[in-house]
Amino acid sequence: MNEQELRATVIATLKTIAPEVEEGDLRPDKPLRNQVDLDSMDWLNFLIGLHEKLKVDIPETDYAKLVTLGDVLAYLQSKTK
Amino acid sequence: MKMSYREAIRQAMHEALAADPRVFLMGEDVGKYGGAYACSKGLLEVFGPERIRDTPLSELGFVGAGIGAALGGLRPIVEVMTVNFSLLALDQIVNTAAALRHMSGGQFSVPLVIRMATGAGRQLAAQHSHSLENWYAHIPGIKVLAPATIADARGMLAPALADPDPVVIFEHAQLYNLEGELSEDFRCDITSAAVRREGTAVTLITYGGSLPKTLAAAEELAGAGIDAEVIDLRVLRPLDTTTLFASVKKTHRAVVVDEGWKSGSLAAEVMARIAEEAFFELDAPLKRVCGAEVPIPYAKHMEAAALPQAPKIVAAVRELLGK
Amino acid sequence: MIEFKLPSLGADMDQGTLLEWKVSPGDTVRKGQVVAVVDTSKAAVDVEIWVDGVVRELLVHPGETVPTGAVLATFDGVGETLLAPGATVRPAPPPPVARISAAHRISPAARKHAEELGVDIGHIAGSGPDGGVTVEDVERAALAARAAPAATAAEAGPRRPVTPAARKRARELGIDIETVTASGPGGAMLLEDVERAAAPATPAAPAKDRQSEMRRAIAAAMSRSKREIPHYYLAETVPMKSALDWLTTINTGRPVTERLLMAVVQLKAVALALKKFPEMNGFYRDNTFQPAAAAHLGVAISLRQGGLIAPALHDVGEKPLEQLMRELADLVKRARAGSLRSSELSDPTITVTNLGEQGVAAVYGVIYPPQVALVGFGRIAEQPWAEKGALSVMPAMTASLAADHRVSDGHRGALFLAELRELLQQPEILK
Amino acid sequence: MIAPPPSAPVPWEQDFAQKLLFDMLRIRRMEEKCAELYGEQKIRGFLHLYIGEEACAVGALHALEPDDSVVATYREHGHALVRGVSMNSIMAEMFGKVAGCSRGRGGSMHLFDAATRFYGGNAIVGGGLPLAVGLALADRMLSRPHVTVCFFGEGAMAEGAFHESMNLAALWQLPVLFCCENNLYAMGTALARSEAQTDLCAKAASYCVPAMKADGMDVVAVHKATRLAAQHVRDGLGPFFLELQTFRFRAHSMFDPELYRDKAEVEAWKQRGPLHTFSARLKAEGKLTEEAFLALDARANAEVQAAVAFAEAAEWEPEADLLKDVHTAGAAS
Repeated sequence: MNEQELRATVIATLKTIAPEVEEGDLRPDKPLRNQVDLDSMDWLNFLIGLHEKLKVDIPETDYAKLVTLGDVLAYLQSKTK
Repeated sequence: MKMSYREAIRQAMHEALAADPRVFLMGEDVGKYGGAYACSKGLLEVFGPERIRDTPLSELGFVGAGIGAALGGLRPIVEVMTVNFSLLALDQIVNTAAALRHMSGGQFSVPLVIRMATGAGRQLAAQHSHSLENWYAHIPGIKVLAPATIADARGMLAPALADPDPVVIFEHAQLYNLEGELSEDFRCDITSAAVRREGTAVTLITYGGSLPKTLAAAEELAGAGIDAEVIDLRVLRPLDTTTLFASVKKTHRAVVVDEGWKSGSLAAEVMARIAEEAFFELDAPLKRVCGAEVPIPYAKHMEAAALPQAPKIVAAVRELLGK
Repeated sequence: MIEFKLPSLGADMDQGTLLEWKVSPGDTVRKGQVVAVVDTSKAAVDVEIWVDGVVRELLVHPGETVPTGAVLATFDGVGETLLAPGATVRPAPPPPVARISAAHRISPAARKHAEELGVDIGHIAGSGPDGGVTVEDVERAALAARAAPAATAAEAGPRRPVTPAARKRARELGIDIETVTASGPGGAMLLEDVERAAAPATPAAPAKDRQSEMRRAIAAAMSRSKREIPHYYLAETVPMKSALDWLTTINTGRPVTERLLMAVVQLKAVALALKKFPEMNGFYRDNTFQPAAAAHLGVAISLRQGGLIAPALHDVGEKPLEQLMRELADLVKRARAGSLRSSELSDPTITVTNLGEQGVAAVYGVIYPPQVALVGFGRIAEQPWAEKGALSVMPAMTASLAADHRVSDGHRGALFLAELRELLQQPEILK
Repeated sequence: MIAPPPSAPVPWEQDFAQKLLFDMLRIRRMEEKCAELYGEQKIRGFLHLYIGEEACAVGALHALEPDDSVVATYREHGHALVRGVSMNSIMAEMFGKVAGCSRGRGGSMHLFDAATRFYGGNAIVGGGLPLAVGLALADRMLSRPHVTVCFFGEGAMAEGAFHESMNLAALWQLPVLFCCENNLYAMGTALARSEAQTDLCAKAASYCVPAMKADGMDVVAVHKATRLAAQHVRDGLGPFFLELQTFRFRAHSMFDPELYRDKAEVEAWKQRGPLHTFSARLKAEGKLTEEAFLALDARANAEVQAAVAFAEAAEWEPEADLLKDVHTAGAAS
């Protein structure tokens, strides 16, 4: 899966949780949870969405690595090679 | 004990005739024929033709005679087949029965009970379908009752006969076939209205034949989350305004259901009383659902369109609440 | 074959009891012949048959009561041609309603809809293909009818339509009618409008959409709570290291779909604590406290477009964490989709709010009447921790309690929070 | 009391005689069909049938002019039919259809037809009598040579309306033909149990109104008597009282178990039925063959079938017309 498709999938999954999100507004380098109002339930549902779409497992210990959108994309890129 | 409204009336008369020799029943076809609505079936065989008297078709005549007999110390029950025929006897009721006590300076009393069927619903067309309880409820000097349940049909006659002044009892023709349980304690007063269903959002006020339709409307409204209180007037003169005002204080809204024609109807009187004495409790205009102002037509769907029906009551309440 | 039905023998007759058959199967009968005797509410009546024929089968037996129109017996026509055409089986008459004259055709759906809305179909112009009246026509007529009073009210000139009850209440509460927004039908100002205006500083939202309706409901509840419930507030700092570690070990090895959130651990702890402190769990009505039999926790859920709702998670103290997690996830989804059951809104016996995730240290909430307590959880964050003279870094959280002083006192409140703190440090009990 | 003219032999040609017979057959078949339709709940409300009394309406109404006025009671199907109201519109009215002679609003007891000056049925016993007096008063004041005939049962004679109407008509010498169809039973009460004076002609005499009694089961007798009475009234000699002694073969109405008269009495009168006595006499006098009778009967039955089909197919009145005609259109309501 190339980078373009990965990014589109992540954004689509995020929009199922927070429909009001506009792709253009998302800055890849700022913490995601500051830009989008996601409580712990939303965050868990976001991970579940990625797991179902990309068939990738994200252990809880890795949560700390996934702060910005860029982190998430890089992490998933490595996991889906 | 399960019985019909008609059977309850019959038992009440049987008990009255047995209890007091002064009591006798008079009217068209009450004896041999057993009553136009079969309410006096079998009484002739038990009490004989002297006390179960068939009359010719002379309503003015035998109602006047009933008044005279009451004056003479008897306790007559006069059956005028329907309110439609009572129009021929209205003069005797208004100008003699109702007025005599006052007119004579308190010397005479007329302990007379007049029973008559009323209302529409059986396609009997204009001349046989009137609801004129309001004409009688207008007359000072008489009491007017409207038994709408089996218990009231059974319980109201005794206090009516005991009353020293004339009492007119209206039995809606559609209620005769009503079936139901009669509890032991059917003894009742003839002064108060009854709350047939508790509620908080609106007070539905009705009487006689319209009670079943009003209760059905209340059930339908409950389904839509509107909790309606239903009041059965029971006594059309004098009106039990205490019960009415208490309910309006609680719900702040009132809809009156009355089969009679709207202009000058009993509904108009109930609304006037509420407006006069519970005005500041009102959170919405008073509303009523009455018969269309037309001679009742024969065709089934036209008659139904002319009469109050449950859907019309529900619609009136919804409009009142803006829901 | 001819069906012989119980005829209506009078205006007042709905049913009849068969007393006696005058014929038996195989007999031939002539038009006008009495074939049965039926008892009505009045007397026994002879019943004639209106066709020549032969008795085939008697379906109803003496003593049975049947409604008018019920088939009593079947006959065979004798030489069908002898009978005048159309005299045999009579087609059922079409229901009267369906045969309105061509000029006034109306669809059954429209007729039913009209009856529901109490609209007189006679006065509706049909826009349907054949000039018939459609459901839309009825809708339009209903709206026009409903709007009509508004028009007249408006035309009533400057005098605002205020109901007597509203005017009286405004006098009692010292409210100036001019400042009150009317919400009643036809623009009338109602009792509730005045009462809402009386509530401190929460202007009623004029818009009628769901959002403002929820805002008005929250405003009314919160105002009433502040007006009627004497709140007292307590807070306690809870070390969360053991709970966090326990949760991480539980979640490792579990697929993401089965992982547990700290929220359910906290909810379970509250539910178990309530078992020892029943005066925090119940309703205050008609000046008396009614303790609740079970712990139905109202979970405060924020909605994306704003607003807050606290539907109930039932019997939290009796369920394993996995079940609570599934139920919580479903509750949040439905809350945000607006498809909660009415019981879920009315059942909570206490409310728990978890604003901590949005980065708030502590939260002191307003109790939801008629409940009598509210527990708040702040953010879990690392902070310096001194214990037995030694300094360390401890992930900790502030747990707070708002309670109704009519029902419980600060002393009992403090013991409740202490119990909560102990439970949160032994997560295995919360399993 | 004036003696009625002798009835035998039938003094008219075959055509007129068969016309009278045919009209009686039309009434009989129509009323039989109504009883059946009531059982099927096509006709509702109250229904009072004229079976057995056909000779009265046929005999009497054939003695009147088209511009005369007719007032009847709730047992008026036969009168309306003979007077010229179509069987289609009568049947449609009983079905409650808008094509009925009263737009479906009246039903069985309220048939009206302005064209034939048929001022209708009336459900109130005696209710039509004062009306007839008024119609006659108008004819008299506008000097129109018309007669107003009002039909009523002997039960009406217990109502004040009868006595007040007789007195007014006699006092003002009004052109009213009081036609009493005495069927011996007022609803459930036999005559003897409702009237002190059972000689109805004597009652009429007490108002100085000439009276005559005729056999209501014999169409010839009724027709002859009515011709005499109508001439008297038309000549301005004041009102006339005609008592037609008859018998209704069926119950008072569809809901009357007839406890008050026994089956034997009914059967006895049936032997004197107007239809078969008159057809027997016509056959005996060579003015009718069996085939001709069957043909007349078949025509009558066909007319009934057509009327039922017409009524079934006719439309219902639209609910929107509920309030129409409460007042005259255009007048300030």
